Amino acid sequence: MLPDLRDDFPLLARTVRNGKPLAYLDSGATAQRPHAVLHAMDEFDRLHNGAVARGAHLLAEEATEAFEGARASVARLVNAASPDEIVWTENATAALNLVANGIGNASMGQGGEESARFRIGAGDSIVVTQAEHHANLIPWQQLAARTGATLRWIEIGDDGRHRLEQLATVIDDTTKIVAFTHASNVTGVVSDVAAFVARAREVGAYTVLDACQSVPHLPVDFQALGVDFAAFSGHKMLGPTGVGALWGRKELLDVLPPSVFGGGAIKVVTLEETTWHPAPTRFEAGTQPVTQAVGMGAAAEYLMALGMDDVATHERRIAQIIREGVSQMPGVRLLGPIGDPDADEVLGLATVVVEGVHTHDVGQVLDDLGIAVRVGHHCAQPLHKRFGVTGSTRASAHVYTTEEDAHRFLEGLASVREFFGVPA
Amino acid sequence: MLPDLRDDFPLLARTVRNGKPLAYLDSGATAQRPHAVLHAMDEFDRLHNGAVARGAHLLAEEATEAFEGARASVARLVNAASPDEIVWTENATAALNLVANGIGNASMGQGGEESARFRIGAGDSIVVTQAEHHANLIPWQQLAARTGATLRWIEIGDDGRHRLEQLATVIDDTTKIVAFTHASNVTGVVSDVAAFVARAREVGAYTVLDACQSVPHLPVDFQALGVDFAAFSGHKMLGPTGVGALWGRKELLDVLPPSVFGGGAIKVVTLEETTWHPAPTRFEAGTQPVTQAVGMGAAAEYLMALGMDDVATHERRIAQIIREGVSQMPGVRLLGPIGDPDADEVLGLATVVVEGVHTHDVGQVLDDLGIAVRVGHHCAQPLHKRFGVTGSTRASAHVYTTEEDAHRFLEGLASVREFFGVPA
Amino acid sequence: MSSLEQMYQQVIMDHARARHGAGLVDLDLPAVGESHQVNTTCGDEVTLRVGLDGDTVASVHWEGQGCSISQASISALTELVEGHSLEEADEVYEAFRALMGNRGEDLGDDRDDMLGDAGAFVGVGKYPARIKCALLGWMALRDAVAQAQAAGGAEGENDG
Amino acid sequence: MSSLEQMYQQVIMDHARARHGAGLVDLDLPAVGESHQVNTTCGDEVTLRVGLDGDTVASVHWEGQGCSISQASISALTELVEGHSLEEADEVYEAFRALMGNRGEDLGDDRDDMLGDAGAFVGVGKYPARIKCALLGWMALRDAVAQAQAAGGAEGENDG
Ligand SMILES: Cc1ncc(COP(=O)(O)O)c(C=O)c1O
Ligand SMILES: Cc1ncc(COP(=O)(O)O)c(C=O)c1O
Repeated sequence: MLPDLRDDFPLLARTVRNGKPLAYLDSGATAQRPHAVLHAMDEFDRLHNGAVARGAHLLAEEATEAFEGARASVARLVNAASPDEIVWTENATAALNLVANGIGNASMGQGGEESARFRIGAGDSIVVTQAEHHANLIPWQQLAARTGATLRWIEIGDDGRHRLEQLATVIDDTTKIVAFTHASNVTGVVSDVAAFVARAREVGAYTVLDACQSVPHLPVDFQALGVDFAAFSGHKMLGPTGVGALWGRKELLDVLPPSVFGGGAIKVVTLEETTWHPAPTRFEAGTQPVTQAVGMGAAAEYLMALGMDDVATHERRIAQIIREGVSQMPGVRLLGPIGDPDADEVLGLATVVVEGVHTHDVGQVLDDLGIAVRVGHHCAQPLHKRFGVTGSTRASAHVYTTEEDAHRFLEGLASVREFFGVPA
Repeated sequence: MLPDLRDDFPLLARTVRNGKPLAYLDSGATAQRPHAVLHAMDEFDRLHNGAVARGAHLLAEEATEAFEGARASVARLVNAASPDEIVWTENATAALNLVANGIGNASMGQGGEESARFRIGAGDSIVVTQAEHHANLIPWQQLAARTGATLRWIEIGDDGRHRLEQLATVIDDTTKIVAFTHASNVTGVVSDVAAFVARAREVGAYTVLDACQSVPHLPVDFQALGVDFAAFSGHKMLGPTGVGALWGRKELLDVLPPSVFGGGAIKVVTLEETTWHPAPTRFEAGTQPVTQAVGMGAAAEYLMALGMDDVATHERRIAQIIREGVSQMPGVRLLGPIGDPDADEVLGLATVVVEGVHTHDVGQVLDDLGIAVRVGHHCAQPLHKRFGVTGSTRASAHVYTTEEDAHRFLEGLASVREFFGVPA
Repeated sequence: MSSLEQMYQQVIMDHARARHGAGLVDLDLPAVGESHQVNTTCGDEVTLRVGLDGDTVASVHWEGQGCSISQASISALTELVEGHSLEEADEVYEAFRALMGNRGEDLGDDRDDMLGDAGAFVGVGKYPARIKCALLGWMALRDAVAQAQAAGGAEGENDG
Repeated sequence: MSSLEQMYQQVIMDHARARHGAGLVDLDLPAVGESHQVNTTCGDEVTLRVGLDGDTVASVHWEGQGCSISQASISALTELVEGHSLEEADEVYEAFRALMGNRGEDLGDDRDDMLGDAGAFVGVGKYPARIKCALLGWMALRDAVAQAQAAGGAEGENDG
């Protein structure tokens, strides 16, 4: 059980719209940051800021130590085999692009024989799912277009779950990459990673996991999951914006060609050619988001101190309240599993469509009550199309979300149709 | 004239190595941040953090306003025609890669006819200079390798200046891109941008300016300079790590294909295809470094309040002290112009080679005296090769650098050869 | 009246339901133009067809889906510009934009009268994220007029 | 003694000048290996050639350029391992690594004696950025030994 953590999060103390207390239910988009994270970054900037791995002076040493210490913290949170398996990126989107563009470059011959294992082309296929966030869809679309490979997808059933029976047919011997989300940012459904990995291994495809919504909310062990690459963001796991991470098996990262080039990533540079470092350095060209990495490290430590099992239990309880509440509300449709006994499988969020009221209008009424939710397609247009809607309203929780927040959301939502005079 | 600004920068108050006051002369690598910048970021995180351009709630509105306001501040600093000409990136390296990878994608047909103006291939040439930082060299090397174009370069004279007479021959009708630095991070020499631009225009080549070292230190007006694209970083201009910017002419940015794909950058997504937004949105996939953009905006405001003319004058004075001092020191070689009367042309830095003492050892002795400098090749290996050295020691100034810092550096440097027992 | 009530005034709710001009029809007019606009944050869209008769906006029809603000705004603009000159339509557009930028205050001059029902959108100006919704139809109108002028270009020039 | 003086002890300064083993020579030994290592932050490099005679490090020669710490360290290691068994060389390497990780303190056990002149590098442990300099030669040695063993593999296996 988590204690009430609101006091750890300065932003939650503020009021909105004529002094109303804030019920922040937009953590799925971006989370708030605890004092511990803000303090770690501020302290770094005030005392230890220097060029990482590049100076001979004390500040450079201290900055390097903080930066690499943060990498070790994040590695521990996701059980990487070593900190070197963690590559800092701008965000999860950049991490996923790093893999897709690296494979694209390998397919053009970059990295030579060493990187040949990543080559794909005409006749090959890349498999995604209908539930993907655009960040784990468009890079693969583009890679397919660039290499001549075919993009295929696993469909989503009415309950929001992957149609796992399609794994056996959609993934076949032509499949080189299977990219799928660990947990949907719309339905909250947690994927059956083992089923994906087992099938991908049968055909020798690499697996790329979008772990944006899992790492902040569930115990995650990438080694145990058995995937090859995984991406996640600082700002969703109580860390800052401006930083994310790619995890990958070291032996794969070491031979994946880079796609962003600059200082620090290369061993020797002449005007004619260049040789790369091993990972993670080969991917960390230019001045890294150092302060932000320190913040993400502090967030990892904060979450580990809470215990990810307790985090998951807490958010599951919030999810139950919200999901049960909305499923009993007339004129409100919940996207994803309804009244599921096996609530383990769903994140602490609920995404709904209110009959007769546009999601913008829903969000506006809730906002006026001090309840912050997300409206729109949540960067998952194919999934919305699958459900036959253009947009929806999402309430999503985090460690600081209280039962009161959940109840305020339910009350607010119940008032929406009346406000717009939609007949019951 | 700038007042003494040290009190604005909390880090400068700390002591190093047994209580010695800090002389921070590594600003060319990364600068320190004023209270104004730290405060802007902290306030954002504590009060206004929300998903930019994606929520219907008050926090999302406030965050969007802060984020776009920062864009306008940065646009003003460099005189962009509109804030839409500023694209946020992770750092300057990412900004330069954005242009190179976009041109690479256009060359493969992405963006169709609209982007055809950027296509390059066999028979075409890309021109850089021997003074480039790896960040403005390797992306072009890779683009050349990818497209079959040829990479050429303008050489550097003994005085560290570009051999401008080569512009007429090295840049010719085959040249599609001319990428060059505005100011060298090694010699401090400010390039003759007008000469480059005039020649590039004659042959119809695009110009890409590495403005990393100019924007933080000199008045810069991209429209007046007449270049097509320019890149710079937050952390060198008193802003945070984790953010940089690409400036480009709007009509070019609007048709340059993106190379990082994800949420927010696209108009319509189906599982089959995607249409892009105009700039800057098309390049800003995924959650942006929002807090860091706010910090970079605050840094731009801080610099504008000081006045960039005064900033340049201040740093020129520091440069004069250091450069004159080292040029009179026995056994010390200054890379770049020596005792130049026209000091306008040189940044506030001095890069030296101490005869008989390795740069690591130089840096260590200075560090022990509380003087922080940069040692190594400063990510400019070709230029070091040009000067026949593998490394050098750089002291670089910023708005907070005092004459005392400069004198401490000179005294420290003078003691180095003695410490290592190198005969005078 | 709360800010929320100011935004969703009865006039707006009525327009959102009435949807004047809704339904695309074939237009038998010298210059016809059509525009499709999407608000990408929410997926709202409108297809708007305009028919010009010389300098007069002879007909406006549209099809679309979106929030009450966007739908009501298209409905209100249809009423406002149909039968009026292009110049008047431009003036109304400028006034409407000014209202959106006025952070929830009336303009306080004769433009308020010019706006008619569209003046009821004053409350939207307090919510920056919603201004795009209110402007969606106007973007479509201006683009469609440009298309119509291009299509009817030959005659237009002769007239001039 | 300041930290700086602790780092640049006279022994180190002497080794930096003396450079034992400097200069590559052709080796007429059953198993010869060579390794080139670069410290990429500064461009320092070393090419080190090792000759094995059975389990004995019969000869170490090198060419390189770098800071006083890296040069002195290669010189010291040459003296330490030449004529000793591979097993002893490994032990010395492990002790040296332990010393580097000890933040400026002696190890306080019999490994200090084993390190001989290399014990003078104790002060480097206080400067994380310089540990790489001190280890550059050791990396080259270990790689060169591996190469030599691979090259002389056939005999090696028969001997075993
Ligand atoms: C001239 C120059 N160009 C490019 C860069 C790269 O900037 P960043 O590391 O912020 O991407 C630097 C800084 O290291 C620089 O000095
Ligand atoms: C499932 C999922 N994948 C990817 C992303 C993209 O993350 P970011 O915007 O931090 O790059 C998000 C967040 O928006 C997400 O929810």
